[in-house]
Amino acid sequence: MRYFLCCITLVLYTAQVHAQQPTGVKAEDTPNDSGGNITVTWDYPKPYEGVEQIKYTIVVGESENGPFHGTKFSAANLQSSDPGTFGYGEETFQKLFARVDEYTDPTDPPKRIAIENGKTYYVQVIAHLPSGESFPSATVSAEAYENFFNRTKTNNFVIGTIFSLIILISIFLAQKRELFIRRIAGLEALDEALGRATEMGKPVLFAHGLTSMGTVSTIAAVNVLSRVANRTAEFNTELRVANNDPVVMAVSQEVVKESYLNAGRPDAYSEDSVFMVATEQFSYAAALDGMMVRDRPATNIMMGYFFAESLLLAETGASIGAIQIAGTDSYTQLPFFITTCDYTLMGEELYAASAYLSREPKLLGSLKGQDIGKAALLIVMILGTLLATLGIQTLTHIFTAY
Amino acid sequence: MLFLRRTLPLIIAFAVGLIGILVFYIPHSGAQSLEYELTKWDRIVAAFALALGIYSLMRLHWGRVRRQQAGWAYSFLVFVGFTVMFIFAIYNDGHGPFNPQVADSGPFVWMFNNVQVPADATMFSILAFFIASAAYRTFRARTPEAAILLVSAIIVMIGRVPIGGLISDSIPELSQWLMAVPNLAAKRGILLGVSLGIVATSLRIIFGIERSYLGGGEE
Amino acid sequence: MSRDHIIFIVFLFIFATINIYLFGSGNLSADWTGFGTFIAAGITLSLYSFLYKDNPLFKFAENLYVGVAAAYTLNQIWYTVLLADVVNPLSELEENLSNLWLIVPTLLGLFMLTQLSSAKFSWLSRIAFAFVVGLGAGLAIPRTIAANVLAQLEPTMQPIAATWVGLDLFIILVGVVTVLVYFFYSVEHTGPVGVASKIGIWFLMISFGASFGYTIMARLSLLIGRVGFLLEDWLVLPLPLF
Amino acid sequence: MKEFLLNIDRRIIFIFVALGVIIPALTSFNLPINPTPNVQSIYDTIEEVGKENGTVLISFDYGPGSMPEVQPMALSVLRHCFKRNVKVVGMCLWPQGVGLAQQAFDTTSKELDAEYGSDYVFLGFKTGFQSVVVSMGHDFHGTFPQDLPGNNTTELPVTKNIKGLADFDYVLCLAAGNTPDGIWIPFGQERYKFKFGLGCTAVMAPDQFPYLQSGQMNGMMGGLAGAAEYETLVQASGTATEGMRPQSVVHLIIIFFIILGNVMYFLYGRPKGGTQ
Repeated sequence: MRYFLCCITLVLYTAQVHAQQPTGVKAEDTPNDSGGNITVTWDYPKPYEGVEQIKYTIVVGESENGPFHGTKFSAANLQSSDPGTFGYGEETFQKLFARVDEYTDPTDPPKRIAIENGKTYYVQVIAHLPSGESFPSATVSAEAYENFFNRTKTNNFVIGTIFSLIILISIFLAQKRELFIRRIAGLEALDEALGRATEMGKPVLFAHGLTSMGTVSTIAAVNVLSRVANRTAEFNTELRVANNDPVVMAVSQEVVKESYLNAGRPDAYSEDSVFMVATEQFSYAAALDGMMVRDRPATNIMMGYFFAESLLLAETGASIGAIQIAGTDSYTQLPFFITTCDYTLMGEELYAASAYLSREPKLLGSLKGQDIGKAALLIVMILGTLLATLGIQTLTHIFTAY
Repeated sequence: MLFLRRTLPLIIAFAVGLIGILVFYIPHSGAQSLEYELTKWDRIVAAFALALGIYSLMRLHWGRVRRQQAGWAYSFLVFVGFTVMFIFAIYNDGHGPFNPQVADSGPFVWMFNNVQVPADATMFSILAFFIASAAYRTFRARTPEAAILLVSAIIVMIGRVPIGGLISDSIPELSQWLMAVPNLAAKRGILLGVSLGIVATSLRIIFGIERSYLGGGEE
Repeated sequence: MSRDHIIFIVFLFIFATINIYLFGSGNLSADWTGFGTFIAAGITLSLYSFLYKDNPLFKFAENLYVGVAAAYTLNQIWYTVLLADVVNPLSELEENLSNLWLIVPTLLGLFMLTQLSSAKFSWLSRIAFAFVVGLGAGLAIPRTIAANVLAQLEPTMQPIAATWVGLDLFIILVGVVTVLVYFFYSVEHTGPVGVASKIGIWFLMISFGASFGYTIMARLSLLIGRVGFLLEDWLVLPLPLF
Repeated sequence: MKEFLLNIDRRIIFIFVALGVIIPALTSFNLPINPTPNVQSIYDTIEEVGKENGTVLISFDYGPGSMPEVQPMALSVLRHCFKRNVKVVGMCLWPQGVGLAQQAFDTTSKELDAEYGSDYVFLGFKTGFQSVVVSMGHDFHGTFPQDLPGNNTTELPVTKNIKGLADFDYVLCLAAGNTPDGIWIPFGQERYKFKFGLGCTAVMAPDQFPYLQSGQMNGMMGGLAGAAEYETLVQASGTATEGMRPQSVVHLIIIFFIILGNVMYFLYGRPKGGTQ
């Protein structure tokens, strides 16, 4: 009888040991990094009371039989907390993982030794119960090495590549044939405003933004200017172009001159109609305001990238009763233009107008390519939300930044 | 010569651009060191670029002084400000230009605190007045769209300051909702569009389709 | 003498009187600190004279500031970048020969400065610009996709439920989609597309309204900051008075 | 009357604004300031970092042009950090930020006896925006070999154990431009996933909401109101809290003008010139 009891205790004890010992332990190189790091994974123990109180430590040794040294890692986490590495499978809720990049050699003083690439390390996971007992797992081995591709960025890579191809192909196609761009309401408003200046026999004022010639906004503004100059040449209306950057002024002079030539009225162009106002922000605004009050242009056109001076310009323009058309990709200034101008080209519309007017393949193709990109995003978002609402998160997971 | 002037820059832009993209996906330490080294170079070149900006500003004003254009005296003032500050910068509160900067005392800091700070801080505050005047004279609900804009602006303006909460608890809540739902949606839409635009422009630069940054036209 | 001249002289007179009082009464100390406050107040008021009209006093302060600010930036470039990262490491070559690599970016930087030189050398600047712009473009592409596209898509594609939170998510989805439709140039804005783009405009307008309100708030805050300086630091008023 | 209202000189309106700011600044009436969740979460994060004795990186990316809005945030955050023994590393992506950051460090360190080197370090300015952030991620000591006064960062107690951006417990950007959404998030947070908070001008604030919802940013203080909320949380009333009185009054004045202007617009139609 005593023998029997003893046996039962023994069996129970081993069962207990098995229950507490970390199982399913695996160690392997941490993926998606430059090496020097090992990921250890093991099973989340079968649920019982106090399971959350188990603490784990990981020990590392250079030979299978030890000695093993302690490591420092932040708390063991469920794999589901790192879907970029472990995915979204059911099993990620039943596995724990920790990453180890160094161990402590218990010399005096203790030395921290980094995990080296290409060297085999032996790893044990030790479970510590609240009672103070510890249960080491079986020993497993792993080697850290450098990775050549970050798999968590796969979606980024694929999307980037596809979108790049779309843009490049669209630009290529734009050189071969005409691509359709919808009419841009702002340009019609522009024509109307120019027409009104002609009726009233008053000048048209075109004010550039503050950025230099290299920026997209200024290039777009110059393209719009060329259209404006074409019209004013045709209608025989006086055009004045205000600048604050000498390079932009030189380019604008060329553009206006060419437009007047094309319209067959080179005589009507005078160099002085494209002029420098001031270089400093507020001086520019103040001088232009003064000019507006004196000359009372019938139409004000403000194109390009504006800063805080937008308000000073547009306010004065509105107070002299001019028709105002603005276009800017400076989103902080847009509200001021919208409330003070008769028509405003908002953000990308300025680029679109520029592409529409210049017919330059690189601009048109790029615009078209971006349109395709936007359409794709639209479809993904609608479909993704629909699926997510039905409980299928796949699409959402594909389009997540890890 | 044409190779050096035109082709070489395009090759360089293509090469570093492609490296810049690829190292993002390659965790190998070789690629990462390359990224570190290139960004280190870029930081130093960027310092020269900033200096170039200052140089060209000074050159512009110098041209006005030399040609005695209208208002050249103001351009001269730019030089006065620059020279005084520059001398203090070299003086470095007695330590000279080859020791670390003294950032908490000396004439340079005095100039910053008493000339640059009040001037810069005042400049944009002037707009407060013009906004009030524009509010009265020109911020008009010319279209239904502009009306929505103004209403949303008014709600946000009351809701974001303590007085909104005094009038009614629901005003700050409504203003917070406007910011965190419809405003967020529109800003995200804009952001997505702009991001695609940034990617497209960057690609055009890397593939040599966009060359305006090189200046001097197409040659 | 025009009205503007009289106003100008009266303004100067008042400003001088106040300062004489402030220094005399010891409210402003007769040292560099007090003198600094006096200068700062002078500059602040000169700039505010723009409210009356654009005038030489305003232009004086504005242009002086432009020069000072340029030299300030130059100072920062020299001490923390050029001196610390280029000159010092290159002068310590014996200790660390790998610093020799720094010659490459330094040369690139010097190339950049040729942009404003004669046409003979200015092409060198193109190499430097190609490096900076090319690298910037390359670094930007994957990171923009990650941080501004993917990271923005994922929170948009969330399950919609019949709760307030779910409703908000739905509104956000509608907003994002319709705003994108508004900035879509390959289809005419008629029919359903027209309706969607119209809704998109409403969203844009609410958001522009929010920006508008916040911008007004910002400008007013700056004014409050300056008025605080004038009242407390310059006039040394014990605030609040009442 | 109609003519008078339509042709009112803008300088009369200017006087209204000036009085709207000056009178409330001279008087004292209390307005309740209720911290919004976005500001609260920055406060909470710094509290948490304080419990772990952690390190915060603060990037001062603003200039004097937005000082009245952002400087109070810098002061309150630094006070909060020094009170909770949070170590602070300061840096600037904008050159003009150096002088203002220095001022903020000087003021708060004197108040709370924070010691340079062991409680805080100021690195100064580096050119290159995104390149600074990318290289800081790889090698902090390589990017900033020395702090502003010229000490080696490998030797200063605050910075000696920081290898890269990932070692900061919190990154807080105080900004007046596009450095948070244009630089810190895509070039830093995207990769190292550090907690990121923002204090910014009111102009920028509405643009940040997409990042708040996506979790790329864990908190935001927007404009003077945001600064006042933080001052309330750290229980140190400062210029921002004081500023809320004039701010409230002028907002009402501006709203009144907008409504009056629009009423007249609908009554009398658009101006046909003549006003100035």
